[in-house]
This record gives sequence, C-alpha cells and structure tokens, in this order.
Amino acid sequence: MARALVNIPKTARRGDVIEIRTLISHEMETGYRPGPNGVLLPRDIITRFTCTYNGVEVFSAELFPAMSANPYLVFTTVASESGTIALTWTGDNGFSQTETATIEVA
Amino acid sequence: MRLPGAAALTLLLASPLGAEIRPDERRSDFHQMSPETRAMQTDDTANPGMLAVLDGEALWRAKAGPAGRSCADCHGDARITMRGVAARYPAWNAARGTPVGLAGQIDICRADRQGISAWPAESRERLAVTAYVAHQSRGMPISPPGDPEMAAARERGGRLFTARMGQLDLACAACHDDNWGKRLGGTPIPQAHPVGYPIYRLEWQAVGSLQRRLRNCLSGVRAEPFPYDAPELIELEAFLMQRAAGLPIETPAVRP
Amino acid sequence: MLVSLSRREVLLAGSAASFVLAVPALASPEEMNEAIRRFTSGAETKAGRVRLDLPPLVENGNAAPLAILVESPMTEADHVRRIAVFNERNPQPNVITAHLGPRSGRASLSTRIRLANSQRITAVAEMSDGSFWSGTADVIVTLAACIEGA
Amino acid sequence: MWFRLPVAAALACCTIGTHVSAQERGDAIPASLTGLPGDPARGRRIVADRTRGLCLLCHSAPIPEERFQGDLAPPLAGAGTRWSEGQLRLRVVDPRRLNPDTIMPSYLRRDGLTRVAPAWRGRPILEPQEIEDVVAYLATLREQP
Repeated sequence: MARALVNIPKTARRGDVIEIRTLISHEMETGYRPGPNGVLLPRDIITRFTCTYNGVEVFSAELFPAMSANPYLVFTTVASESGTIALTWTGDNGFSQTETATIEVA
Repeated sequence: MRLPGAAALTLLLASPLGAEIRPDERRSDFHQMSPETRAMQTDDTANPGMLAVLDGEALWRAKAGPAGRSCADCHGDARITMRGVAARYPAWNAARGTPVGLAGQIDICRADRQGISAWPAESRERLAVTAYVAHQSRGMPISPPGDPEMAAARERGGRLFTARMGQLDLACAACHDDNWGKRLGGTPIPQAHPVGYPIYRLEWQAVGSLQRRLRNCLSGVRAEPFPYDAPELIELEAFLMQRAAGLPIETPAVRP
Repeated sequence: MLVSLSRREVLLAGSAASFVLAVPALASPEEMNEAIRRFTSGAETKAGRVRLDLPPLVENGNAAPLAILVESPMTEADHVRRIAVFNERNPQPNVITAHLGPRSGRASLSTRIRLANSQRITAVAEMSDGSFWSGTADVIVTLAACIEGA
Repeated sequence: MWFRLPVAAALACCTIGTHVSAQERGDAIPASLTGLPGDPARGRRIVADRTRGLCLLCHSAPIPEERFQGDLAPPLAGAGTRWSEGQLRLRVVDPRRLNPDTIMPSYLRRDGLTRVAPAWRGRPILEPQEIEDVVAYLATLREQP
C-alpha cells in the first residue's frame, strides 16, 4: 500500500470552506523515460483522484504524466455536515487506495 | 569577479584553492533555495520526505526476524529515545572497530538484535527507518562525538574532500569551500552541509542518502564512485558532519 | 564528435530533468491549442478570471509548484465546473483536469507539475454558464548543473 | 615544484594516429596540436555544449541562446583580444602550468589522474582537434564582456 499523507480539519463550523491537502507516494512513471537498458519504461501513473463527502463526490481530477512524482493536491470543500470524507486514488496496474477522515461540523 | 585584461596570467583561470568556510559564514543550503522549495520543506503536509518518515515510523513498530522483535521493543518511543541520535553520527563502533553511519547502525541492530539481514543500500525500508530516526533530531545541532578514533576517520575524510579526483581533476573543496555561492551553470553552489539526510531531492523524485549524493558528485567530476557503505564514504560523512557542527538537523530536507 | 555520450555519461550538466532527456518528441504550442479546443469543444476562451501562479524560475523541472484561483462566487447558479491545465513543451499537453462545483466553496487548486523545459503554462476554467476563461504563466526551468549519472 | 605537469609530458601521450608537434614557448603553445587549423564554428558548438566542452559550467561566453552560464571563472568574452592563439592553446591544454591552484583541468591530459571513471579512463576531456576548434573559436571573441 502506498503511503499517503492527508490533512483535513477535524472540526469546522457549518458553511466553512475547508482546505484538504493530500500527498501520496507514487513514482508517476511517465512512459516517456528509458530504463537502464534504453527501452522505455511502461507508464505507471495515478490517473484519477476523487473526494467524497458522506458518499457524495465533491471534487475529482484526472491526472496525466506531467503530474510530479508523489502527487500533491490541495483543494477546498464546504463543511456541510459531520461525517466522513473519503479520498481515493486509482491508476495504472490496478492501483487503488482510499483514505478516510471524519469531520465534526457544528 | 571581472578581472582587468592586464592580469593576463590569471585570466581564464579561476581563483586558487582557498581556505575553509569561516564559522560565521557557515549555513545550511536551505537558504540558497527558492522560496517555493523552502516552503516544500518546512510545511510537513507538503514535504514528500514526510512520506518516508511515516513509512519509517511503521517499520519502527513492525516486528521482524526469528525473535519477532521490533525496533520499538528495544528502543521504545523513538520520539524520546532517538532524539539527538542522528546529530552524533557517524559514531565509533568499538565492537567492530570501525566508524558507523546511522544506516549502518540500523544494519547492526537488525543483525545483532533481530537476527535478520541488512536492507540493501538505498532501499525504501533502509531510507525510511533512517529518515524516521533522523527526523527525531530535527532542530538539534549537529554534535559529532569526540572519540579519538573518529578524529582519525574525519582526518581521512578531510583528505578525500581536498583531493583532486576524476577526469575533471576536481576536489570537493574546489567548489564547496572555495566557490560556494557562485553559479555552476545555472545552479548556485552550496556549502554542502549534510544537515537534512535522508533528503527528498527533486532531481531524484525520491528520498536518498548522503552516500547517493556523494556518489553523484564523484560521477559529476567523472570519477569512479566509491561503493555504497565503503569506508571512504563514511569517512567523508564524518568529516562533513564535523564541518557542519552546530547547524541544526533538518531531516527530511528538500533539495532541488 | 568522437564518442557519443550515453545517458550514463552525461554526468555534469544536462537538461532540466531526466524527463526531458527521455523524450523523443515534445508537444508543441499547436498541440496544446488542439488539446484546449478538445476541452472547450471549440468554444471561445476569453482571457481573465483565472489566476495561475507558478514561480517564474523553477529550480528543477520535476516538481514545479502551481496554484490556481478562479474568480467565481461558487454558488449553484454561478460556479466553476472544471479547471484544466495545459503545457506546450512536455510530451503531451494535458497536466490535470479537475472537477469542481458549488460544494467546493472556492475555485482553487494547488499541485506540483513536471516541466520538460522552459515554457508557457495555460489554465482554462469552464463556468456553469458554459463560458471558458483562461490564465497563463511563463516559467523558466533552470538547467541543473549536477545530475545523477548512473 | 611549480609545474606538476610539464607540457611536453602532457602532449607526449596524445591520441595514437594524431600528429602532435606541440612546443611550449613562454606562456604559449604556438603550433596547432594536430597540424591542422581549428574550425571556430565547431569550436563554438563544443563550448556551448555543457556535456562536451563543459566551459559554460564555470565561464560565461557570448552565446546568448545558452541561458544559465557559470560564474566561477572569468568571462570568455574578449579572450581573443587578451591572448594569441598560442596562449589560448596553452590555457586549454595545461592551465595549471600557469596557475597550479586553478580549478580548471587540463583538457588534453589522459593519465596521472585519480579514480577516473571507467567510461572516461585514458581519454582526454577533448581530443586534440576539438581543442584546436575551441582555440579557434576563442580567438574570434574580440568583444569585451
């Protein structure tokens, strides 16, 4: 499993715009780079990221080889209710990882 | 520096080998980086090196070997027991009669306490545990140990630092003592203090050790790099840590 | 030239990153414009409302910090639906396409991208009224002096 | 010892098959290393190439298309007004002959070096004719920086 670093506020007031910061370990092999033997290494990247808030998608992104290794993504969402925020990264070679965090909204 | 045309003999020739960096001028390469790269290091939620630190924390607690023993079983909470340790390495290992780097000490622990083989040089696991241990010393000044045996190792490292090597016939000191702050191509030459290893280097797109960096430099002057864990690399590290004494540990540092 | 340099031998100096050395053919501004046309389905793109922040000088093309902020109230009636980032000198013109909505609260996005070379980066935002707005930033990638040889 | 590397010794071992008739006089090597003239256009390409001539890592030169030039060493602009071709040749072939502490390596030396990587062992940084090309280019640099 890839190591992920997720930063989501544990508490917020209803209506606050909160910032979600994510970092996940992944080489993001571009598919354009030759290996030691001169043959191109096959592409191996994360192609998609989604964020759901109590099951509803609030943010998503398609990623391309021009994204840096160990992709870093910061975006915002409105703290609407207490519950679970789930982040999912999927990609080449069956890569799939989900991290969840709970948020208390008062 | 622009020299007048009359200084014919010295023109085209760079300045001669000078002295060591004055203590009051010593500083981390952190200060030569762009504000963006500095921010990448100082914000733990943006620093990709923290992924290795987190990996290391999990490995610290993982039981391994025939005895099913973890690092934590002997050392307890690394945040307390490992604080300041990285600032004192490389250290003299009396039992083996040799200076040992932090990663080398982890190898020894695995062999002697866990009964398992060392992780390969530059493996994810070895870098992760080293980064986790070194991270516990973040902010603490580099404090090399005073053993006389280490003094001898440092002296050998210092001789390597000032020895010309490779097809380009350059010594480490030619750049990092005598010309730091100037530009090699587009890149400012750092003073080269090993304050933040293992570092996340943007060029590598990964975390790596000081030994990897030293081997890069040797390749750069077209010299044959010393193999990983060669005594020469440990001695160079011991010399560099003495040269950087007093500067705070930054692990995991980010560098371009 | 007497001996051709292999990747292994290109030790001191070289281009911004292994990314660039590896790339046989890079995208062009035309390909980037084509990718933008695909994103907008040919609709007109107006300059403005999109602030794209990239440092003018990047120390290493492997990780250039990029931040986007689009002017929008982000309400049900008026919000940003998508933001896409394009480049003109990497092997392919797309970088990232993000999907947002009123629940985003703010139309902002920060990430790190690869730049094979000094170039212009373009961000395009699709608004809920179907209009497209764009912002650009020029970035210079410093040539690394010491790159890993082996 | 002032000259750790006498010019004659540096040149004695030049590429097999290359006729080298270099003779140092004063602070110059007046004659072409190969007996042939250098090509300034080829020389410019070598100087501009950071993996071949390596010059721009330390020096700046009037090569505007190459950004990010070094400043460890004096600018090359105007070199052709400051020295003759022979003087330039000596400074590329054996700069330590003039300043034993300079960081600039000998571009022709191929032995007596320490720990040279296998890929470069026994080879000079530039071959004699490449040095001639570089010297011919430097001699054309008449504008001061």
